[in-house]
Amino acid sequence: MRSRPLAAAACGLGTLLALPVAAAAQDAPAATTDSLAAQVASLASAIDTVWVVVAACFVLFMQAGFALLETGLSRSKNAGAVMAKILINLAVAITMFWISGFALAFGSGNDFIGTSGWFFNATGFPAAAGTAFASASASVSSLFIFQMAFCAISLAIVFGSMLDRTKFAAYIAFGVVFAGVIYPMVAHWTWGGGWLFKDGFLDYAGSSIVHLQGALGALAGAIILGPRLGKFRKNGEPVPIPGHSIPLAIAGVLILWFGWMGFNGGSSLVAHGVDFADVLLTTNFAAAAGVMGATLGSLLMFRTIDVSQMGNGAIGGLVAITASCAFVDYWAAFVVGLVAGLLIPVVVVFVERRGIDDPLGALAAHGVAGVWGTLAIGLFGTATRMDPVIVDVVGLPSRAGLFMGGGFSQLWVQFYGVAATMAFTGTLCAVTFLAIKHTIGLRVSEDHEASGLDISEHGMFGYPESFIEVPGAQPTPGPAWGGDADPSHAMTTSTPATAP
Amino acid sequence: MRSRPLAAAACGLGTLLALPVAAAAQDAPAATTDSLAAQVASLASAIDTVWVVVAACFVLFMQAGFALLETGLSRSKNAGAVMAKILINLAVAITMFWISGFALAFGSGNDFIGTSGWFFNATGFPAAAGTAFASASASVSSLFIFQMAFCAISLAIVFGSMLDRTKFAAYIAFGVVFAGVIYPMVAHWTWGGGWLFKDGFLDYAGSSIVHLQGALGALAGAIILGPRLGKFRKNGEPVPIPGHSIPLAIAGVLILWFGWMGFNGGSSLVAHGVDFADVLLTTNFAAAAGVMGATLGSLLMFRTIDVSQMGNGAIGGLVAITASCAFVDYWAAFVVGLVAGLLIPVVVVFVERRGIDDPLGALAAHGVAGVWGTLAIGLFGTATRMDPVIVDVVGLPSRAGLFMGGGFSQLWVQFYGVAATMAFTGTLCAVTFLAIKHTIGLRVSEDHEASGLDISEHGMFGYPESFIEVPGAQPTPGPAWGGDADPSHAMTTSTPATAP
Amino acid sequence: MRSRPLAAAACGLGTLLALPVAAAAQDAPAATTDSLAAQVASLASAIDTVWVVVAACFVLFMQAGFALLETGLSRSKNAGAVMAKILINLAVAITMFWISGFALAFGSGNDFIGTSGWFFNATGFPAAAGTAFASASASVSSLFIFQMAFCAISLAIVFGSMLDRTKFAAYIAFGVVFAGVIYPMVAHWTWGGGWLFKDGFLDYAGSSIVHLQGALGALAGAIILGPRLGKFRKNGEPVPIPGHSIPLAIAGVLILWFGWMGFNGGSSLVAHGVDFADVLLTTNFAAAAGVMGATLGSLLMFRTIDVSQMGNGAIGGLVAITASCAFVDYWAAFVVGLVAGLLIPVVVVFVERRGIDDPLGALAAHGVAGVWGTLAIGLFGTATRMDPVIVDVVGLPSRAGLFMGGGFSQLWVQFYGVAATMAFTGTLCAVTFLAIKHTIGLRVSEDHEASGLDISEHGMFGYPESFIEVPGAQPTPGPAWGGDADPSHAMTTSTPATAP
Amino acid sequence: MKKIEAFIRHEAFDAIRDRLANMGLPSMTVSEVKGSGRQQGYTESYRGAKTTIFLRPKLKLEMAVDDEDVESAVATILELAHTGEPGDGKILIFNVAEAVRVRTGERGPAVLARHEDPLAT
Amino acid sequence: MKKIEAFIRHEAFDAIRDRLANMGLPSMTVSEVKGSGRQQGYTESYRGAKTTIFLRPKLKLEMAVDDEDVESAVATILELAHTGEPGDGKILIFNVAEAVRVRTGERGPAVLARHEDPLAT
Amino acid sequence: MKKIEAFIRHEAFDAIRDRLANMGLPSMTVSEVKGSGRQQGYTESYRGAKTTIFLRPKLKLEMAVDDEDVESAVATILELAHTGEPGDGKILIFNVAEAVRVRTGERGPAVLARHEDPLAT
Ligand SMILES: Nc1ncnc2c1ncn2[C@@H]1O[C@H](COP(=O)(O)OP(=O)(O)O)[C@@H](O)[C@H]1O
Ligand SMILES: Nc1ncnc2c1ncn2[C@@H]1O[C@H](COP(=O)(O)OP(=O)(O)O)[C@@H](O)[C@H]1O
Ligand SMILES: Nc1ncnc2c1ncn2[C@@H]1O[C@H](COP(=O)(O)OP(=O)(O)O)[C@@H](O)[C@H]1O
Repeated sequence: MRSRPLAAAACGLGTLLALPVAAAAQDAPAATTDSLAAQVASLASAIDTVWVVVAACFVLFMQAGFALLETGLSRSKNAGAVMAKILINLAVAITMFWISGFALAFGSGNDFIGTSGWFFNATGFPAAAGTAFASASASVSSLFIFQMAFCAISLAIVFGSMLDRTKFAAYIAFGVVFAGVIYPMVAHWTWGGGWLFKDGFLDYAGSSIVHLQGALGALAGAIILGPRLGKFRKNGEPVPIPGHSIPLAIAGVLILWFGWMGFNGGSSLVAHGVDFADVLLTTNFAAAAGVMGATLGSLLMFRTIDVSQMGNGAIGGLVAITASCAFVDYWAAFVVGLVAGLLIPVVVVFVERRGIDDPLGALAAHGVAGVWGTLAIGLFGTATRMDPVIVDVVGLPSRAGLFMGGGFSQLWVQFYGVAATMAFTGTLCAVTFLAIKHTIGLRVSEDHEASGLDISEHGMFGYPESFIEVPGAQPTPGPAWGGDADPSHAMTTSTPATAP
Repeated sequence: MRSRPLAAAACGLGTLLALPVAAAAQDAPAATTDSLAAQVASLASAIDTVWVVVAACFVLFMQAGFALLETGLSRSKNAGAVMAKILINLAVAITMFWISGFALAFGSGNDFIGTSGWFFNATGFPAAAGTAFASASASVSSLFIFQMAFCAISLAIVFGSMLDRTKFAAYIAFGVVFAGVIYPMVAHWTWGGGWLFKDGFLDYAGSSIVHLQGALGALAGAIILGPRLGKFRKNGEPVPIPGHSIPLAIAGVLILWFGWMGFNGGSSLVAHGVDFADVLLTTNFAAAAGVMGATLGSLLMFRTIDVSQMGNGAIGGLVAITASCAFVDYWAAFVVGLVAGLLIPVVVVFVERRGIDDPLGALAAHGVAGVWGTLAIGLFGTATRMDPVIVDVVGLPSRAGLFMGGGFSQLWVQFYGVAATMAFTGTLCAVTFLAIKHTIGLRVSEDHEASGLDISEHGMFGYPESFIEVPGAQPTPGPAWGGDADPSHAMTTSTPATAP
Repeated sequence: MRSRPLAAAACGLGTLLALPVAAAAQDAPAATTDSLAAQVASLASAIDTVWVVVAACFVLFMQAGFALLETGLSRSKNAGAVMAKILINLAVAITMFWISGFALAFGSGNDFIGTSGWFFNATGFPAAAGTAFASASASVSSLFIFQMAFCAISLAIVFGSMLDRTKFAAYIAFGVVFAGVIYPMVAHWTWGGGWLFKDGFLDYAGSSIVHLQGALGALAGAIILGPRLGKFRKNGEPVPIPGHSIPLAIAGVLILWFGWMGFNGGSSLVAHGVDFADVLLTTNFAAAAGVMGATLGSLLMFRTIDVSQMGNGAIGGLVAITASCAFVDYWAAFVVGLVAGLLIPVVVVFVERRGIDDPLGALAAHGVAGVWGTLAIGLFGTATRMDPVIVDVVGLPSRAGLFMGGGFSQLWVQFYGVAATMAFTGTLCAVTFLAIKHTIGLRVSEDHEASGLDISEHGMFGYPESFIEVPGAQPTPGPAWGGDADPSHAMTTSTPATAP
Repeated sequence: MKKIEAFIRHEAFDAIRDRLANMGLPSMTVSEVKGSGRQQGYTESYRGAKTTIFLRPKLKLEMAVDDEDVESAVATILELAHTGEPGDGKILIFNVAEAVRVRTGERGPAVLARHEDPLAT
Repeated sequence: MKKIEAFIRHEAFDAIRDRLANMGLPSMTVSEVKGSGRQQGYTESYRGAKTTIFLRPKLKLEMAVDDEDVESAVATILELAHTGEPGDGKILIFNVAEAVRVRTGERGPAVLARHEDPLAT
Repeated sequence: MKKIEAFIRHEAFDAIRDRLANMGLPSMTVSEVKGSGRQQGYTESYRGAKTTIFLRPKLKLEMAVDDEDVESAVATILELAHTGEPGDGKILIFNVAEAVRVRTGERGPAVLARHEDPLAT
């Protein structure tokens, strides 16, 4: 051991893992094709796992994006409460996905629901024990992390339309139901091999499964909560409440954009034997087009280039391409994103006209863009790109989108898939929010809302120095600001006063 | 299907990709060396692709770094406009690199320009179809993403010196030309196998191709725009306009530092058969030395430890090592970074003395550091590290840097490579900006500048609560702040008043 | 060359690396099992390296997390100084780990200290030259980067308790000693194959090696510095000094959470032949439980849901599971995190009652949670998970945690490992800080503290517009805000005035 | 000429400003201040450390008016700022020795006269 | 009725407020201002460009009191705001023509009278 | 003794402060206020929802001066704050009943006297 401390380091750090490949390469008497084949399969699994894990981390990081986006678009008296919400929601989503979510979504069961594998009991997953899955693709643990991060994203979307007025306890209660039951069931229908999967419904990375579901929760929540105090004038005219920090909000959008590379890119779940990187092209083209679409739309509708709408345009483009990124050509991806971007300001205004107060624009960016993106497969999907799933996996005859000469069949499946999701998730979310409203309460009191959630729910402002006295917050100019450059602290020379 | 829902999940999510490797390992009658060799090649490609994709994502994330750095160093009345700029520039860069950039840079053509592969038409790339490239290395899609992210970075650098006074429309117009034409042409000269490549010019990850080009745009723009109102006193003395948030600016620097791991690290374009991670050592040593150099330089020149200069020091060190990270030893990397850091305050002062107003310090951190880093290969490059390119790929005789006993030959190539880039890019950028100035206009009106770009170009401040009334922005202290702990909301106990 | 520009691009960018695998797959006369075995080993190394490098980048990115967390929890008059501290500390840590840290920690030597490999001289590492290490696992460069990032994290933790009052020069002086000597020695004991390693002490990713060491520095520093002016009333009662930005602080926590995926996940140091992703489940479960624990603890102790405590809960859960993530079951991970979260408010109050001023709560989140997490292996470790290290690598008999029926033996080792770390690191840090105090000085003058470190040490505020006049900072409303929509700039229509 | 200084709640301002502008008195200046008074303090808590804060955000409204407009302005403020809860604030009235309009250099009561300025409504 | 305006250092405020509240004079308004005076300016530096700043953060304390309380309030402020260094500030006293309590509509000196209000201490 | 209150544009302040300091009147206090007046409002827009804002950022300059300095100070402000556009602001002048220097406890006009203080220029 003395002479090989680095290897020891590896061991100490890394539970010293059998290293069959390396061993074979060195001291095995002779490499046989069989032993090599086993090693190659192990490496294939490793590379898939690395990609899925990295992608999962990117998706997890999107929580920081949502945190900044939402805090930026809330008022500064509620800025801390948003961060508390993100933390507790992430905690609840992780816990519930472990307890029941993964089992309901990916456990074996029937066409509607999985029924095995509670508490991520891997023995509950026959597939996981199957050699094909275990040796050929990413490890089940990595898949769990990836799916867990998706579930947490869907939950994070919900509360974007509920900022500035929701009770802390409601986040927990809703999160338990949504992440533990609602989201996984719909995920099972498609990604868990359920009825939509068998019908050939396509949603590559979750335009409808992740984003539309989140937006439906947001819609139900925003309606049941009602608008923020002062959001509408007596005549119903909306009052601008523009949040407190566009820089933080758009930094959030850029983090989301980055995270989406894992969101869409990682949804291949494999890294070898397929050009998994290609979906990042469609993803970026749609995001770029979304920004352009929202810029143009904002200019036409509002006669101003609304920065928050530009950010929503990026998100809208990304949401829209999420379902279709693997199924459409580059130009179509650009169109999908552009339309999503153009829709953003239209939907934002429409929603506000209906008296619904959605501070984030989640209904436009995640809801309508999610629907549009899911349907877009039925319009722009190409047979070349769809066949590997529709034909080879599901076993249906080849199809293409309407505009690609494929008729209405795929569009119809996409349509009723979306409709079923809207009916199911919308109803359950509304019921859940109503139940919360009539038990622990959904909305803070008017006093608390006026005071801000930070001080009323958390005892302290998110920007304390703005609102309360903080000892020493105001720099008291003593000689340090003036001319007494103290020669004794060489490294910390204060600026000499120049006053004559 | 019933019994294997997880596998189904993989399918549903992932377009169910043929999985040749795994299949071979399980049920193939017998693995032959030929089938294994094919699988190994496929895995080699996969691992290269994973690394390039991850690196590309890191580089894409650098946009968030620039966004925060630039917004932090602009005044708060313009903070939202900076974010709008980042979004639209990223959208334009992605779109133009797709339309023409990749073709001009990497399409086949002549020594000066590529002429095939518009709209990323992969059949336009003979090389992509070649077996060596396709099977041995990262997928062409992943290379596109990586290069696209580089192009977007170069464009982002341009506007750092143009903050606080540039028209929104000008970002679009310049972006179209720069990302669609200027940047890719210079990239072609070296990375596209053009004339500089054949001369043995070395720029590993783009000190001159990415950073210097961006800085040349910044220089042209800053000169043609002129300084911000109030930047210089009548006697020419500069007035400090220190931006509005050092925390955001330095958070941006740290994001850039992180992203640079992908920038330099991913520029290997392969992950197997080579110690691609080694460039991350030189990269980090130079960044660390850059911070130290700028700290020292700032202390010596300004008698104060200017935080923004420290951040610029990190960037300067990173920019300088970008060209040379694969060609110099660790100690030399440290020297390269240290010199870059020391240069920062000198150049910042020099630029300001010339009456050029560069709020970000882009001319120092990306321009001069980029030149220095490119030349440094000619000083510190070692034959051991350069031979794999100079000898094995380009086919020239072995060389080394001046201080490594190699004479002036490499330094000379580096010099005229930089000079050509400066002449070409500087001229074209200046022409483009002048054209914009005399058509749609480059600079906002004085009124708009005084009002701030946020309200004048975007109708709303980036920090609305700071400048306008936002309904409910001021927390109105009702009983929620006082003693009425409402016992009904258990989770949301407000803090009890202690007033007697 | 003409017809293959893309390949050329790869070359130009990437030092054109021998590509043995690909070559073999194409034009080798016939693939032999031997050549294939070599290729497979090379791929195995590549995939491990990719994972370790990506994980190292994530860990490096945690610096941005600490930067935001610390600046958010300091007062705005010191916000810029925090960023300067992060930059200089990162620079010092990288430099010192290169000079001496890696050699002391991982060089060959004795049970207490490594003595070879100064300046990362790879020939100083026999192990690195050994075929097993070199061919089977990640490249030594990638391991260096990973370990370097760890060292920088440990140093970053130190100053969290020293915010708002420490001299800039002290960061450098302490950093040199800590990153260059103290941290690596303790790392050597376990990860470098030293005496603790041989005793079977387990610390997977550094609960005690990284976090506890940092916290011990923080403790020594906070005691020797004394509390901030105004932190305690004359009667010893603490005064709340809640920092200036909870949004930035919690954004920092979310970045740390993300980075921890690399911190714990990458500590496998291999990606193939082992389910390295599994530790991310325990890691996330503990983090989620940490948030819940701190939320509950804060509610019980303070009757308010303190957002900063929730963030500390996440960190505490992550710190605690860092040692044990590979050795405990999922439920146990949840318990470990929950307890860590519950401990946070208790420890925070305890520390404050002792008159110690720890603005960040580092003593709770990194110190106590680090101790708890390290001991938890002795309570919850399972033989199945521990055997691969304890039995296969260290060569000791199988063991399990106390609650898993394994008796006290592992708990005892964990205990004296922690105790030794506390004694050694605590003492050396205290000596170092005392030495600094009595030479260059540790704390700024009262005047400087009252003025804020930004203006006194850096000549400029971190939020300049808040405290000093910045030319043009106040938007001066001219016609741009009013009715003069200038029809000439189509893209930049200002909002038309509606005043009648 | 008199100057009215009113310390009021934020919520009251919009209505006051509108009504006064309609009365031809759009000219005024407001600033953010913190007030202490009969209104109860509130408690903040950070990591268990508690502090009672007596200062609360208020608006200070300053308007110089001609003598004849004082009572109507005060009545308007009184009406619209009144909630009946502690914290409603106070109105102080001062004599103005002289008033000057910077734009024109005019002096005296004319400077403060009511004006039906369409722009200002 | 008089109004006291005091321009003081931030550090002095807490003690002044406490003492005055104990004297039955808790009602006051403070605002953040920047002052120029005999106190020396300071120099900021950004990338080598230097500027001397003459304005320094101060607190402005405004309190309207009954005539009989003026001297004791001024004495309190004088005692507690005094450091002897330049920058201690100034106190100005004005006549108040009228005072109104918004909550009740009361007018005159009663509005400003000392009160032993437990809530306000 | 008089107190001058001037509501002016931000841009005007630096020149005014310099000139007054040169005249031996460096002592003053400024604060950020929002003003409503004859100057036109502006429209903000967020996601299509529009609001017209009547308040605009202004500086409030307060300086207590000895009677003999009032006119020269007012003239200086008038000259340098004047642009001729609406929004130039107003100057109000009040009688000061008493003035106290906190540093010394001095009272009366001496406290406000002009002084050629080198430090303050
Ligand atoms: N005497 C005073 N001097 C200055 N400001 C005062 C005075 N009295 C009240 N205020 C201001 O009015 C606000 C409300 O006063 P408060 O005493 O709560 O109202 P009320 O008179 O109805 O009890 C205070 O916060 C303070 O800003
Ligand atoms: N004549 C004045 N008018 C208005 N404010 C003043 C006046 N004199 C002093 N101040 C305020 O008091 C603060 C301290 O004044 P300074 O002149 O430094 O004190 P001193 O009178 O002790 O020399 C100034 O920053 C300013 O805010
Ligand atoms: N009567 C007043 N009382 C208080 N502040 C006033 C008054 N008149 C003007 N102001 C202040 O002066 C600023 C400019 O006033 P404005 O009416 O636009 O100028 P003008 O008198 O030249 O028309 C206003 O924004 C406000 O802050």
